[in-house]
This record gives sequence, structure tokens and C-alpha cells, in this order.
Amino acid sequence: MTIEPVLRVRNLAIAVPGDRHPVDAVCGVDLDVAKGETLAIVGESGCGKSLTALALAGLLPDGVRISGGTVEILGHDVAGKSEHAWRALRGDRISMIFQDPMSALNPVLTIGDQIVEAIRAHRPIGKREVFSEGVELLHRVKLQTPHEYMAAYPHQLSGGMRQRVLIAMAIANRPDILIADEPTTALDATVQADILSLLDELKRETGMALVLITHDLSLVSRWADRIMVMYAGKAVEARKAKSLLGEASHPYTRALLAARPQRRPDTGQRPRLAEIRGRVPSPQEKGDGCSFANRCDFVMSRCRAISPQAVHVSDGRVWCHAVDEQQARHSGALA
Amino acid sequence: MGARIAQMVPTLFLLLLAAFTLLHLAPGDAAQVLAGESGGGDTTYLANLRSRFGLDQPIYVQFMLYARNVLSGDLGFSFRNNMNVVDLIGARLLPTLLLTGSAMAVAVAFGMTAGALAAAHAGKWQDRLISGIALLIYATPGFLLGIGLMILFGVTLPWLPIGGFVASQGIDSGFEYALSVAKHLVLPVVTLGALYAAIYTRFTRGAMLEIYVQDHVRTARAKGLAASRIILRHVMRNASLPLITVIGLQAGSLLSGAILVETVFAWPGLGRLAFEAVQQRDYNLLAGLVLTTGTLVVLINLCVDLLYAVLDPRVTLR
Amino acid sequence: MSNPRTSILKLRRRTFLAGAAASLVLAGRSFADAPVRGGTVVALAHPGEPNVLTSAVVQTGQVQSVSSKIFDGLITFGDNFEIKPELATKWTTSEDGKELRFDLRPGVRWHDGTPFTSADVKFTFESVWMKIHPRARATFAAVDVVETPDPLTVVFKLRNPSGVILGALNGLESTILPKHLYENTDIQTNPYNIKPVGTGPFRFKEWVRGDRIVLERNPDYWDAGKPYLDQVIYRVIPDATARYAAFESGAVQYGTLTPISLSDLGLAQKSDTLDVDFHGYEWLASAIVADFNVRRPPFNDVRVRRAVAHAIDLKAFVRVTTRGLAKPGTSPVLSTQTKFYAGEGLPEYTFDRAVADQLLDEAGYPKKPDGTRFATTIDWLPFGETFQRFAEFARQAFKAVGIEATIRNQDLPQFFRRVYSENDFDFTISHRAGLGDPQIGIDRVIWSKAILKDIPWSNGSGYSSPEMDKLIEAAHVAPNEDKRVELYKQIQVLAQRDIPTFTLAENKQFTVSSKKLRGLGTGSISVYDSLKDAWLEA
Amino acid sequence: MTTDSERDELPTDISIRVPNIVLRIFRSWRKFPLSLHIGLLILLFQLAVALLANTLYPQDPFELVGMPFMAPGEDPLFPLGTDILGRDIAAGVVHGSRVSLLVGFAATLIATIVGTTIGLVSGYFGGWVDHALMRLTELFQVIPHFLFAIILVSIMGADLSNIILAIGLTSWSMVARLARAETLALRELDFVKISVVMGGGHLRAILTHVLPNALPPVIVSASILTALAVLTEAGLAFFGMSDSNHVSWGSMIGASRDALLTAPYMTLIPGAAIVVAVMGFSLIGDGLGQILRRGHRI
Repeated sequence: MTIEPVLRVRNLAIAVPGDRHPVDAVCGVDLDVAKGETLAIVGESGCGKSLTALALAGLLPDGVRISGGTVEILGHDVAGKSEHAWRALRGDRISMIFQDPMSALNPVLTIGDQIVEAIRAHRPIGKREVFSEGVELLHRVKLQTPHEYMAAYPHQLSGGMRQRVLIAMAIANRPDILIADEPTTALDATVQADILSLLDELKRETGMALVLITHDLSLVSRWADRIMVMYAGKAVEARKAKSLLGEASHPYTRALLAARPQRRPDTGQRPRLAEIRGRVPSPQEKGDGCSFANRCDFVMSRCRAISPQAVHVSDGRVWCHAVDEQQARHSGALA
Repeated sequence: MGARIAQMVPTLFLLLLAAFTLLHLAPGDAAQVLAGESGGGDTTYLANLRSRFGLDQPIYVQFMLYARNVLSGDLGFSFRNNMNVVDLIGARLLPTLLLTGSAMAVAVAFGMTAGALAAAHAGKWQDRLISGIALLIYATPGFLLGIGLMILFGVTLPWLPIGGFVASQGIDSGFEYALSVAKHLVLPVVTLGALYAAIYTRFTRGAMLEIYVQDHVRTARAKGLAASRIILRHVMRNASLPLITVIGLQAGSLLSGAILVETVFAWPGLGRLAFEAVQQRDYNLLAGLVLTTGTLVVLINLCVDLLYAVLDPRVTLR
Repeated sequence: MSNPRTSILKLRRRTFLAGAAASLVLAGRSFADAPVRGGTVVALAHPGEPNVLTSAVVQTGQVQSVSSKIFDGLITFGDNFEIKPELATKWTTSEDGKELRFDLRPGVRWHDGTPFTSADVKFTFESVWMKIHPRARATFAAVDVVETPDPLTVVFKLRNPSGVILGALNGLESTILPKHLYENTDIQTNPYNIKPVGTGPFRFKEWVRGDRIVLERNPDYWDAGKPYLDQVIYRVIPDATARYAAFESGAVQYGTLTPISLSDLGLAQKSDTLDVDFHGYEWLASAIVADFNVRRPPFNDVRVRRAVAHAIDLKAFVRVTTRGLAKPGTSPVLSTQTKFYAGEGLPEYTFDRAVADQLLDEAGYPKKPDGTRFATTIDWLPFGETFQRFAEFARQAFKAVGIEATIRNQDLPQFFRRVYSENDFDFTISHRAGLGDPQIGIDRVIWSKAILKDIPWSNGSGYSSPEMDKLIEAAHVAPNEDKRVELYKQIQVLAQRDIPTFTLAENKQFTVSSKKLRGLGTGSISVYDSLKDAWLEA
Repeated sequence: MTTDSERDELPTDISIRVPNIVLRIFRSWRKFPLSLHIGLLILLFQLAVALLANTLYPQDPFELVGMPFMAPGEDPLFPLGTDILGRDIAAGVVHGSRVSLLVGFAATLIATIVGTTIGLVSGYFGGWVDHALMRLTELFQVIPHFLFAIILVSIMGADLSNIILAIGLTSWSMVARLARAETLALRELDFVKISVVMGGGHLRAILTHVLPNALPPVIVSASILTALAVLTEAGLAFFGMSDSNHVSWGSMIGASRDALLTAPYMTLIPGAAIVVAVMGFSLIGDGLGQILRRGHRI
């Protein structure tokens, strides 16, 4: 990779409280995101993608902690940093927006208050200036009559508008990295595209790195540069978007792609990925083998016994015994 | 708003009817009590008293007369006390409001602070300690707490007066009067306030923990705000909304608590008056008191609604 | 047990001295036993806040306590019921005993400045006592007419001689109201009932409901130079512990009518700063009594009543429930009423469960296999927790002879209703005030004509005996006091034999006061002392 | 969100959800919050004491067995001392646990039944029924409860059943509001409507669908009500309103409180029993509340 990544994660593990002792809900995750690049992390609910995203912003809930690996932001490892150190980074160098804009704003404060405090948390500037900067931010996220929005309360805004406000707050201090955790899931289909194109536009303008967390592969197809598919807390396939969509190697990725739903014509909503049989195992249930073994159509005896190692494929890596074997055979044939 | 007030009218009417009927169902009457306390009497004496108290009328006539008077702002005459009920209640209203109002203020201040501290240290020893103390206070019968405080601070360490509203003597100026009332107020307020402080501590802690995990707090953290700002502006402020509702709901129980506290500390308030009115079957007085306390509770709830509307932009008053 | 006591005592002394020094404004130097002018006494309004301030209208203890400072009577009592002049300087009974003449004290003025005259007495007699007083119609039944030959003379004309009238004309039982403020008004709702105008040593200043009643020195009091105190302030303290704490801390200096709980009495008696006085209750003296409902089984049978009397260990009763303060009862007439008390010759009921068992067997209530004979109820007079203890003691005594008793708890109105209106009870634990004269105190519970529906303290037992009625009615018209005394001795014997009402104990009440408060009255009625001689030591 | 997904699952078969909760509770005993563990432990201890009262102290606790005013430890025969009349305080506390717990449970049962019924009917039927019942509920909310209880006991007389009734009848309004709020939310759900359309009738719908789902928050409030009932009983006893035929912690305090200065132990020992009991019930309420909230999140 030619450009030094602004976000570099190695071997990340996240522990959650278990029955008796903590268990790793995420493990062995590697990430590199460069300036101006969009990385998508894709997976079903419970696959650990949101935990990963929260870990990147130091926002893991109480009791959940990074149990291994490194998270480097602009070259500094922040994995074990204090809350105080995180506070200086958050909202400044690394920002985050969340799934549900309906609940992500404080209902009893005005939009203006909430934007202004985002700016002032990192830059001590005067009242008037900060206000006009807030107005400017709202303008940039394409809210008409930003002055009025400054005085409005969240409940007076639609979901899409609120997500724009949240984006405005997230980019207030020109962050290097923006993590968007399912930014459009809770929104109408028509609004989804607007928000994503807004994010894309802002990314281009500011050159920030964008990490897009989603369960929706079809979204990714258009906006992401690279994609990492996660399953049961582990990466199963990480490749450039084009090659992943074109020639996905992991049976899970293929199943996801095959199950990629069409939008329901009436509501425009996408059903969840219900077509893959079975369900994601919980962290406690994970055994030694491949986590996907139970649901995999190509399962082999090895799959249940040994966790697969990364296999390098074109534009990325895959974690699958089948691919490994295939490749081995292929390379064997070459040799 | 007007609708809400209109809605309370039938409630208050029911209240009046209930108080009146219940007392008349009670065996024994005011005249007999007075005769008994006076050391006896003869038939003429009792008949005289009864007709004076209006007890010889049919019950519905008594009620009609009463309801008509109430509508014209007259709560009747307490024959037992030789005074108009309005005057009698008027004289005792201020002490009760002073007591319950101060207790409420103290309870809210302490409860919110302690609750916030406990929530901020959830699961740690600070939380355990605060929650433990709150639970202990909550579980202690109010009169035991009151008598305990009285013995400690009024007798063993004679720092505070043991009861009453104001010192019997040595009051020469308005300032001294106020100071003396304030001194007399301390123990009753602490006794009554402690229970509610405990309740609000537990409630604030719970509400704050609930709000801590809400999305907008995560947003605030994502902005990189300082912890103190998050707690005060994003957690505490939002947690105060359900707390206000609870405070409104407990207005009635606060007046209940006042009965015990006023008895222990000889505080000349409505609660004690109510207890005496029950014991003496002073119907007019008791009905007036039930009506007054009920109206107070209704008014407090109305204020709470108003306050809520001010604090929560999502709520508009109908 | 001793630790808290000593610690409280030690601290209290300091407190009191400090409090007294700060609060008492003393005029001039004090001498050992010479009264000192000035100062304020804080007294306890007990057992609760009065509802009016004149005992002409209401005769409860709390009213009389305050009223006695404001109102004088025609006469008052010294020791042993010795009758002493007050507003009347002199009284004479005619030869035939049918005329009682009083010379009134000249120069006495009501607190509003109006002179006190015989017209006030006549008016009060006719319009107040005979109209709204609970007992006056009985007490003054013999009075034909009251005449006022001149402003300073009152004459009671009687139909027949009556020994009960003179004593009843004390300021508590027969409070005199000012005619000019009460004439042509509704006596019971007259506004002066709560801002009284009397002739006594103290006059009304203010009443803050629920908090205090302030009386101030009457500078024009007829007994020149008195009273010594500037103010008497009555305060209400409903809780027993708080009351004792108030004495301890010096916040209160005077309380009558057993102002603290019996449990705290020991503390007060050992205190360096408090006096406990059992005197002054002779007129008021009361008994703890058990009334049987003789209308219905099982207590319609005198053997069952006597069995109960044998089953209760009165010595243990007074020791346990009154901490030894009361005295086992022997007669419906209290032994303190020495003139009337029969003493020797009264039927005695010694504590003996065997006798009780035997009587119950005879009465047809044998022990059943489960050891019980019959079930009954105990209703107790809700005058504080002590009566509940009496009832609980009685229940255990009953149980020992096989009577299963259920205690019924109720408040005062319910108790009166049950006992005196509905007569729906078996056995009550109650009290009975002696009221100075058996004709007032005792007749009402054993005379068949006193079986009055609804009237508290009347003959609730429903006891009716022609023999008893004859004795009582003879006593009412006894030609002389000796004959009357003799008849009342016979009445006691008969009452004790038939035992419709069982006198468990002679109650003992007491006054608690600060040792600094001197000059308290000592007469038979000094529980309601006017405090005109009281003064505060420096 | 998670709650949505839970709702989505509801229509399939709601009736097995409650047993599920019960099962889940028993299965996850180890995962109970600490408060619930302590609370249940206290309750179990008290129940054990109450059940063993007759074995531990076979004699009538009212029997005057010793000298009055014996301090704890003064006589080994009476480890907690004797009261004003010379009754064994230890026997009183042990026997008193029966009545105090009975008052707590029975009053709560009354309040819960009355409150739930009114809340369910009010929320389910709506309209004028709701309006009328809510006015009634407001009435009971507006009168200070303790004053109301005092009035009721004064009227009916201070025997045990009346005390229970008075406490129960004055404390149901909170339950009614809770039950109504839950019912309002549930009423709109399809499965309830379907049940009625299928001919199940309203009563059946209420009993099989609405009640089980409205119950969990009611159970939490019930444990708080029990704590309050024990305290109210003590408060009434302070005003002399207790039943002398049944020893309870409240009645012990009522009987001894005027000896507080001379013999504080007489009041403090039953007082401590009340404090422990109330703490126990509050902790149970806290713990159940936590489980309930957790249940909504998982």
C-alpha cells in the first residue's frame, strides 16, 4: 500500500462479559484505511461489526473492552488509552455517526446547542463565531434555512434531517476518520441514497477516511472502495469492492450476495438476511473450527476442527479451508 | 390546560363526597366525643350538642348544605374548634407548606446529587455506599428516624429545638423570628426529607443509568465532550424529567408523611390537624382538610405538568 | 438501661441552666424564698390542644388547664377539699339549708374593664350552666331560683337541702362568664370562647392554633401584687417522648395531668431539675375500672363477675401496668375521698384463681377439653397506650382461668358508641373520675336512672337494683352531711357486693415542673392551679 | 431495534412467554443481580422464622413471663429482654414476623388485585369505562394515602383484617396506572385483536393475552408495595392503631414507644426487624426490576 493508512488495526480482539468469564466477541481483526478511502464492514447482526466500529472510536459500552491487538490512529496506538486521551481524539480526529438518528440526538436540547458544543469541545472560539460555523455546517449537509434549524428541537425534524445534523456534528472539526455505523438503516429508502451520497461528497471534499458499517451489501457496491465481510466476530473475507462483488470466494460472502434482497416494491424496505439458514453462533458457542461451519453448504470435516487461516486472493484475503484447498490445488497444479 | 383543570373537578367532587360519607359511616359522633372528654353529661346536653353540630339532619341534607357552602368558598364551621374551617386550615396551611416544600427541596437537592454520584460510580464502592444508605433510610420508619434525631440533636447534643414552630420567647424582630422558625424547621425537614431524598437517590441513579446507555449520550461522547458536561447536560437534565413526574406523583404521600413528622415534632400543620379531626369526628374540618390536601395535590401536579412542558420541548400542554 | 439515662441527665442540666439564663428576664435580685416578679413559664397543653379556652363551655382537662388561669370561681379548694373563698368572700347557709347566700368580692373587674357583679353569676347559672353544661342540671337539681338582691350578693334558693352545691361552685366545674359579652348570643359559638375574658390572674393574649396559647399577667388582678409571672405560654406536644425531651431540655417548665409517660416518670423523679408532684389531683382523682355488661351473659351472673374480680391480681396489675404508681382498688369511692370512703367492711376480692375457677364452675361455665370456658371481649378506653396495657394484662388474667378474651381496639368515638349507645360489649377497661363528691362521681354509674343512652360515663353496665336506687335517692335528700356520708358508705358496700363495675385501681396522676418554678398551688384541685402565686427562681 | 424484534416474535405464541420468563429466572439464578440475592435471602429467612415461630416459642407471646423492663442480655432466659409488661421481646419479634409479613403480603395482594383489575379493564375497554375508572384512580391518588388509611381504620376499628384492608385499599392506584399503561400498549397488538375476532371474548383476551404481559411490571411494583405496607403498619401502630390480639412488629413499637428514652431497645428491636424486612422487599423489587429491564434489552 503506497499511502500510510490513517487508521490501522492489527489483530483486534474485543471481550464481552460471558457466563463465567469474558469471551472474545471479536478477534483477529486487521484493518487499514487510507485518507480519502471508504472501507465497508459488512455482516449480519451480531457479527461484531458494530463492536469493531465502537472500538475504533473508543466508545465500547461498560464491561466491554479491547482485549488484544492495536488500533493506530494517525500512527499512534490508542487501544489502551485512557478515556481522557480518547476524549481529545473523538469528535476531532475521529468522528462517528450512528444507526438511529431518531435517538442519537438529545431530545431536550436545540440542534444549535448540540452542534455548538461539538465544535467547542475541541476549539475554544467565541459565541458568535461558533454559531455562524454551526450554520455553515448545516448548510454543508444541505439543510435549507439553517438558521431555523439551529433553534429547532430534534423532534421537529425528520429522520433524514437528523442524520444530516449528526453528520454536520461529526465533521465539525474536520476529522481524519469518520465511522458511520449503519447510517441509513433506520431511514427511508429514498433518503438512504441522499445520505450516502452526502457522506461520499464530504469525504471527497475533506479527504477523510470513511469506515462504513452495514449489513447491506447492495449499499456497499456503490460507495465502498474496499470491503471486509465479518462473521461471528472474525473477518472472513477482505478485498477490494470490485473483486469481492465480482468473484467472492468465501461461501458466506457468496451466500450474502445470493441472498442480497430486492427492495420490496411497496415499501422500498429490504428484509433482513433471513435466507441463510441457521443463525450466527453466540461468542460462547464458538468452538475450535470455522464459525460458519454449521451453516456452510461446503462444509468439510476440517472446517469443524480447525479455524481457517488467511488465504491471499486477488486484492485481499479470505479465511476459508475450501478456498485454501482450492488454491493449494491450483498452485500445486501450477507447480 | 383548561381541559385538565376541568378534568379535576369530578375528582375533587368525588373526593368531597367520599370524605363526607366515610366519616358519617364511622361509628361515634363529635358530640359524644366532646361529652366524653368533658366528663359526662345528660341527654339534654347531648341533644343540644348534636343539633348545634347539625348531626340531627338526614345525611344527604347535611351533604347538600355542605356542598353548597363549599361552592361559595365556605368550608363550614368546626364546632369542635369554635372556628371557621377556612380560618382553621388557613392558619395551619403555611407551616405545612413550609415543611413539605423545604423537605421536597432538600430531598431533590440531596437525592439528585447522591443519585448522580452513585450512577457515575455504578458498581463501585461509592455506589454501594450511597445506595446502601439510601436503602437504609428508606426502610426506616419515619417516626423512628424523627425521634432518634430529636433525642440526638435536641437532647443529647442540644443544638436544635426539639419541636414546635418558633421559640416561645425572646423573639423581638422579624429576623429573629425567621431564624427561630428556620432552626425549628431543621429536624422536621431532615426527617421528612430523608425518606424522599432516599427515594430520589434511587430513582435518579436508575434514571441516569438508563440514560447513560441511550444513543444520544453516546453521540455526546463521540463528540469528545468532557465527562462533567455529559453528566450535567446530557444525562442529569434528561433524568430530571422522569424525576419531576415522580415528585408530582408523590405530592400526596409527602402530605401523608407530614402527619407523622408533625406529630413527632409538634409542628402546627395540616397533617396533625387532620389526625385530630379524625379522632374527634370533626366532619366539617376533616372534609375541608381532605378537600384542601386533595386540591393541593392536584395543583402540585398541575405545576409539575407545567414544569415538564417547560423542560421537555416535546411536550405541549393541551 | 442506665447508660442513656445518666448521659441524658448530665447533659440536660447544662442545657437547662443555659436556656434559663438566656430566656428569663428577671426584674431585680432574687432572694432565697421570696417570690420574684417577672418571667415566662412555658406549660404543656395536655393531653392535647384545647378546643375553646373557657371551661364554661367545654370541660375537658386541656380546656380546664388554661381556663383556670383566666377564670376564677366563687370558691376554691384548699387541702382536703377545704372550701376557700375566691370571688365570693363569704357564704352562709340558712337554718333550713334551703338558702345559700354569697357575698361577692368588691372591686373585681373583667379583663375588659367591666365590673364583675352578681348579674354575671345569675346569667351564667341560667343561660350557661343549666343550658349547656353536661352535669350542672344534675348538680343544681335542687336549685329553685337564683336571686341578686344587689350587685355584690347572690342567693341560691333551694327546693331541698343539698350538700353538693357549694363545692361545685369552684371555677372549673362552674365557670362564670361575663354577661355583657354573652347575653343574647349563641353561647357555644360565641367568639369569646376562643379569646376569653375572665377575672383571673392571667388574661388572654393570643392563640396560634396548633402551636401556642399565650396568656399575660393581669395587672388589675384583685389579689394585689399577683400574679408574679409575666406570661404563661401553653404549647402542644403530641408525642410522649418529645414531651419528656421538652422537659429535659428546659423548653417546657410545667405540665399537669401526667404529662409524660409512666416509663419516663423514673427519669423525671431522678432529675436534678424537675419536680414530680402527685398532689392536687384529689378533686380529679380517678379510678381504673372494669365495667361489666350486666344485661347479657356471661356477666349478667354476679358469680362470673366475682370470679373475674378474683382472677385479676390487682397488686401485680398496678405493679406491671402502672409501674407501681396506682393503688389496688377497693371501692367505687376512692380512698382519697376520706370523708365518704367506707374502708373496713367493704367486701374484698382477694386474688385467688381457685376461687375464680370454682365460681365459674358454679355459674355453669365449666372448663371445656381445650381448657377454655367461654369467649368474651375486652373493650378498652383509648386514652393512650396505658389502657391498652390494662386490657392486655386483663386478657392474660382471663386466660389463666379459662376465659378466652379478644381485645377490641377502637378510637374514642367508637368506644363511646359501642358502650354507651349500642351497649354491645362484655367487659370494658375504662376510667372514672371521682369529681370530688360521690353524688357526682358515683351515682351516674350505679343508679338505674343513670342508664342513659348515648351518654359517656353514664351507667353503661346497665346495672339496675331497687335496693341501690333507694339508697341513692335517700342520699340525695339527706337532711345533713353525716347522714349523706353514712348512706354513701352503704352504697359502696352494696356496689362492691354486686360488682357491676370493678374498681381495678386508684389512678395516680402527677404534675411535672421545673424546680425553678416555685409557688405552685397545693390544694385538692391544684392540678388546675391558677398560677397566681407561682414565680420563677433566678 | 431489539424491542421491535421482540414484538415481531410475539404473535407466534404469546402464552408460552411467561413460563419462559419464569424458566429463565430459575435457570439464571446465578445471574441474578446481587440485590435480588440478598433480598430473597432476607425474605426466606423471615419466612423460615415465621413458620418456625410456634416451634421456637411455643408459648403465647403475650404471656407476661418476666420482670418488665429487662434489658437485652440481663437475663439469659430473655436474650432480647422484656417489654413494658414483662413479655419476652424475642418471642414477640419471632411471632411478630408472621403478622407483619401477613400484613405486607395480604395488603399487597388486595392492592394488586384491585389495581390490576381496574387497570386492565380501564386500559382494555377505554372510552367511558376508562374515563370513570381513571377518575376513581385519581381520587385514590389525590388523598394522602396514610391519612386515608387512618380514616379507614378509625371507621372500621383497629383489628388485623381492617388494617390489612385499609392499607390495601389505599395503595392500589399505582398498580392500576401501571397495568393500564401496559394494557394500552398491548391492546393495539394484533394477537390480542385476533383473539377477540376469533371469538375468544374480551375476558379471555384479557386473561390469556393482556394479563400475563402486563404482569411483570406489576410484580415489581408489588414487592415495593409490600415494603410500603410493612412501613404503613408500623406508622399506624405509632398512632395507636394496631391489633392487640396479634403481636406484630408495628404493635410492639406502638406498645413500647413511650418508653423510648428509658428502654430504647423495646422499640429498636422490632424497628430493626421492620428495617430489615423493608430492605429485603425493596431489594427484591430492585432486583426484579433490573431483570425485567435486562430482559427487554437482551
